[in-house]
Amino acid sequence: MVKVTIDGIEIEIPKGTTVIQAAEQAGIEIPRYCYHPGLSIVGVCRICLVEIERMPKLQVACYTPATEGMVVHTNTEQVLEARQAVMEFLLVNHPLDCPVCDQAGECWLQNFYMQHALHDSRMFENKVKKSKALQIGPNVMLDSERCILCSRCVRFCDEISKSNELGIFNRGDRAELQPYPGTELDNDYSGNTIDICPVGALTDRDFRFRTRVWYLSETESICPGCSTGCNINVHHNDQRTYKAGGSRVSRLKPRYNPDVNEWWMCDAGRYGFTHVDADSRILAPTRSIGEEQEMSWGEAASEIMTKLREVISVHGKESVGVILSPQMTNEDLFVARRFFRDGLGLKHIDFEVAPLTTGAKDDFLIKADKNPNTAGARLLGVGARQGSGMTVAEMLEAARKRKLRALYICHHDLANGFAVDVVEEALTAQDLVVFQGPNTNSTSALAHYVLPAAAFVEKTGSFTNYAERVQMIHTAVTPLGESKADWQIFRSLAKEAAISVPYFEAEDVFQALTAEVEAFSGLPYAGLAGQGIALRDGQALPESETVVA
Amino acid sequence: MTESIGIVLGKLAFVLLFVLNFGGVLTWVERKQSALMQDRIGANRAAIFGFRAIGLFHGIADAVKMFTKESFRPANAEKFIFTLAPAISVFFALIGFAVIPFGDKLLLGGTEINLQLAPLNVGVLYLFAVAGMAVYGVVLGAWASRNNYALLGGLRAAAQMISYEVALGVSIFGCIMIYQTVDLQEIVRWQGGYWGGWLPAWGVFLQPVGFILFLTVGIAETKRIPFDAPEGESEIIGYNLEYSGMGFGMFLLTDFIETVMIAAITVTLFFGGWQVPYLMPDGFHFPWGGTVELANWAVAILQVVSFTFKVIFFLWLQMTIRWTLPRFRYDQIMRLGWKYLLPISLANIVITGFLILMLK
Amino acid sequence: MSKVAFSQESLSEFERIVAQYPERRAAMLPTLYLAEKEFGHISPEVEVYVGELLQVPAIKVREVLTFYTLFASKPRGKLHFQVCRGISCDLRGCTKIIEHLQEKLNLNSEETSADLAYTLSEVECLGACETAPMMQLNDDYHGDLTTETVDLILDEKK
Amino acid sequence: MINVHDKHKPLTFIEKTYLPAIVSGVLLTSRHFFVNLTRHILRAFGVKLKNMAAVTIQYPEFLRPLFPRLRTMHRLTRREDGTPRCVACMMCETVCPAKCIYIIADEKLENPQIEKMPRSFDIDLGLCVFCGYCVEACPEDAIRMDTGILEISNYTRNGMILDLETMLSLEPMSSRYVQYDRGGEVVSADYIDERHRSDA
Repeated sequence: MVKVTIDGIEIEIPKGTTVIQAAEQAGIEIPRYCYHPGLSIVGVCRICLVEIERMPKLQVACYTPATEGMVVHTNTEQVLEARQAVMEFLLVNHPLDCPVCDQAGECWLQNFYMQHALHDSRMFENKVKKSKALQIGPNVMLDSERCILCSRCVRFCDEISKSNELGIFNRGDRAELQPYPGTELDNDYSGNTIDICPVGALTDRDFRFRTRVWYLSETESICPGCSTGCNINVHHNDQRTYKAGGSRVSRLKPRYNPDVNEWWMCDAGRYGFTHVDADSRILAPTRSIGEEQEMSWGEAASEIMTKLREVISVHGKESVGVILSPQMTNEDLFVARRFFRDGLGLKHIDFEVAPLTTGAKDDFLIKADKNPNTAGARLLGVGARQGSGMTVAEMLEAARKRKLRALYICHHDLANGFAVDVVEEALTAQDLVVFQGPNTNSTSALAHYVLPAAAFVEKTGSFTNYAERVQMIHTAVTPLGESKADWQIFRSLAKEAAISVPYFEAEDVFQALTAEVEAFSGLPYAGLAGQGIALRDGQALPESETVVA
Repeated sequence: MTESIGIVLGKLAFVLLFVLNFGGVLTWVERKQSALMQDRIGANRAAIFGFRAIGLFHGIADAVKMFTKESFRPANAEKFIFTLAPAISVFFALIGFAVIPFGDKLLLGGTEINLQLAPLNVGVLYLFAVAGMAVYGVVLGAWASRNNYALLGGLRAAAQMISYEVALGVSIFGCIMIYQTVDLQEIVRWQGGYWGGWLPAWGVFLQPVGFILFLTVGIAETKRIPFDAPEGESEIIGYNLEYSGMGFGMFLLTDFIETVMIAAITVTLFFGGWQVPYLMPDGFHFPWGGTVELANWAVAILQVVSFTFKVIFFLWLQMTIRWTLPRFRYDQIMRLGWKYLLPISLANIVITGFLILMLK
Repeated sequence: MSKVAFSQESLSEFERIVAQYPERRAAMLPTLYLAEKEFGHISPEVEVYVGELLQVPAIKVREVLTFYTLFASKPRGKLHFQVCRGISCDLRGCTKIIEHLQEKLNLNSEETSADLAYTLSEVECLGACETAPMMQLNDDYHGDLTTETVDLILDEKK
Repeated sequence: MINVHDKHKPLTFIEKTYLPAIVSGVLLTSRHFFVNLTRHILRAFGVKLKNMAAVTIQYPEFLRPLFPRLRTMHRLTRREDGTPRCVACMMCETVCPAKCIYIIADEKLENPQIEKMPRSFDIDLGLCVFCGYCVEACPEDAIRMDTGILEISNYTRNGMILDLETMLSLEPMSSRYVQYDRGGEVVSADYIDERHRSDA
């Protein structure tokens, strides 16, 4: 440990810490462009110059290790002058096309200019023209004129994605960021280069011109794209709903969590939110026996329960299969368990559907299991492997033979896990098929009743990731149409069946869950927000336990 | 019964035409006079075949609009009273004219016609009674609307009109003490005399304070600016809030009829009514000695014309005041009525009585 | 992309160079010199090959290559005329020399003849002002040029 | 030090009767009435008078000249090639206190130097407060409020919405605005003379 003094604040830091990190711990922000905590240090942007006593010149805070007794000043006249000079150089050839730049509003060139520079341009020369609006990958647009050559993206491609697509070629004012000729920036994590770009050089093709960033609100959430459970912020547009064709969720951004995804997320997760505002969303409870007809929740609940009770009374409890989904939150699954298993006394409950094609995976963030809550479902014991009932495959087989008469399917498109004709034969042989989920799919097309469930951005709850870390999602936008969170749907069905589900908020469910389920016992609800809580110190589940076909 | 039904109907028609035409024309006068006072032109757009008639058609356009407009009634309104209230209002404003003399006697084919619709020997009391009823239309209309704002307006109207009713009565006691009669025709005839042989013995010279008090109170009774707290159409909203179409039109008309009424009473009590200076029943007898012989019918016509012009002058004066002064605040109205007008009226009676005793 | 490779001789030279540096990638510049000498210019294939030799991604080779202006990334003629246009040479009439060469070689500045015989380029001061006007022909300096001496050199080298 | 004087002096008894004030007020207004009445009558008989009887301008027939800074209906300016100058940066939309501007952006693929343009640009004049902040905020001089159009009315709420094409088609109407030369002299205002003919 070494003691350093930064702007009069004395702090003790481990040896080898750089000045910029030490300042951060002391609560002092030093401006930076090239420095990123997740990347190697290069010290090329020179904006982080600070004055260190007994050193003849200003030093870069990002590359200077803090040493015992060091006294640093980040706010002297000399430092401010140096920052202004650096800003002036950075802006020499910057096109200042902020009005059309998507980065405007979250641009560090703008921010530091407002904070530190505020000078008038002294340049009369024409600005150097470089390529603009260049599509360098499926997700990324490059504007070389705006680039300040901080090389964050280059280092990201070298060090994090290890795919080496980007380089800085030529020198002087002709130096230009380009992908290697003949390649494009198409690695699985390319979207992160947009996040780390401090200026508007790299912008998002998907987000391009949809709205302006200052119209967006931010809600903490968890990526539902795979079992990693990357921490994300949902950026949603509440104020100007007419923008971007009325889509409410504008983009997802990774949220720092040192134990899960650090600063990153994969492109599949980043752009995997389109289903939230898709046309395929189910808007109201629908009866699709004969002619399709929308109904109220009250009608739907009483009709479904009447039919379900009929099936149970004629054919017995063994004749009903419930297929839950690892896309549902712990709360949803717990209420489902309470309703179907404890309340109705059903035996055949499962959630795992092995996909026909194995999901892509790598050894960084992408997991083959594309569900966010497989571990949670398992811990809650709602699977056939944990209970004694039939697996989904067995249920479909039994359904085909009409041993099962009613199926309650949540979220799953069964065609992803089974041959189409198997599913069709099984479902058409049923007396009652209820589908519950946010979007229509080939399974919902065969259901007698379709119930709209809220999408992940529309509800509050918790997911348990592959390493059994419980993390929270929050309601970012109000549920579309009549849709409700899954547990609320189960609650209204339970009310019809006179089964007590005395929960009003997701928090109530979670409290009951921690009281009843051994694995979750003692989890504080308040502690889940932010980084989440690991159930058993981040040990991953053995791969063999997850069903990946 | 000295007059035939025909003659009574004739007089009735004359009085109604007189009053209603004045009421109608006042809507035009109000627009044009205010415009002239404010260096404007005033309403001049309504035209028939491109002929604009300096804006006179606006009154017709108003009438057409009010008759054809939906007469809206709020769902909770007291249906019967709500419909009746404007009629009450306009009715009591109109019947006051029954006792106003607009001329002396006209000899027509041997019949002596009293140019007064109802020769009532308690004319002044009748006027008080009628004026006292006028507030009912306003208050009933406001209450029947079942609208809090309208009701508040109605309450302001009731408070104002009842307060000023007292001062109204007291302010003319002085006149009556001098005239020694409450028959309006007699009052007018009393004013036919001359002081010092040349100054007409009009009430205004005998009772200047009484005249100012009466005019003030009279204007207050019409509920027009500066005493329009009950209506306050521009901002505070009044008793006629829920009225539209002709219901509203009748309230509007009431104000104008009352204006004519006040003008007529003022003329009758203080300006010699139909009297023309130096005009005797047989012609002019000037104080400097000249005489002009006139037939009885000519005298009658001169008297009616004289009365009309005096009324017109007071209409003009009321209009001028209405477009000159801003509105009094409610508390100012009350203070003025109770703390100034009433005591001064009472003092006026005492002083008048004292003077009468002294001069006898 | 045709596979390129160093000759045995160059390869041993490369091994000798790499051995001088603590890190393989530090030998980038000498290796690029070597490659330029061997292949005439550094084509994309050569970039990849050099990257393989130094165990770095080809893009890193390209970054270095484009940073230095004197590496040839395009084919260059057998005779490379680099006429100095520094201030001394300019005063002493390098413009005439350049025009003469352009005429003689039938080339514009910064062009290479189609048969890869000549390349003509104008360069900044080569540091031989005492012999201005001068030029560099491949690795040799020629000073005190006149159109006649240029013709002589040309004849000699043909 | 500030000297505070009580402006509300107590009224004298005569003043409290309001009569002197009422009389002087009535005299003032009556004088206007009679003077104007006389002038009107004289004019009706064709007598030319130096002073007008009324200051009224007969509005639809005669228009008042507008002052150069007056903000009227919005328009969008064009580039030399006729495309909108607007780059859909949404500054006006952001600054608008009435939230009456609705912009949806689009890519301007044919010109990467401009990159962005509005796909739709609507202003709801029913909400607009004519503050002119949009003009102030525009970095491209794309929106201006100099059309001289004041008569903005419609039978429907939707009719109050200005769209991109309409605003691009509007032209500045300089003739309705007073023009000054550098010395501040009025050099052009086509409507000022007509005002003198306006007396009806």
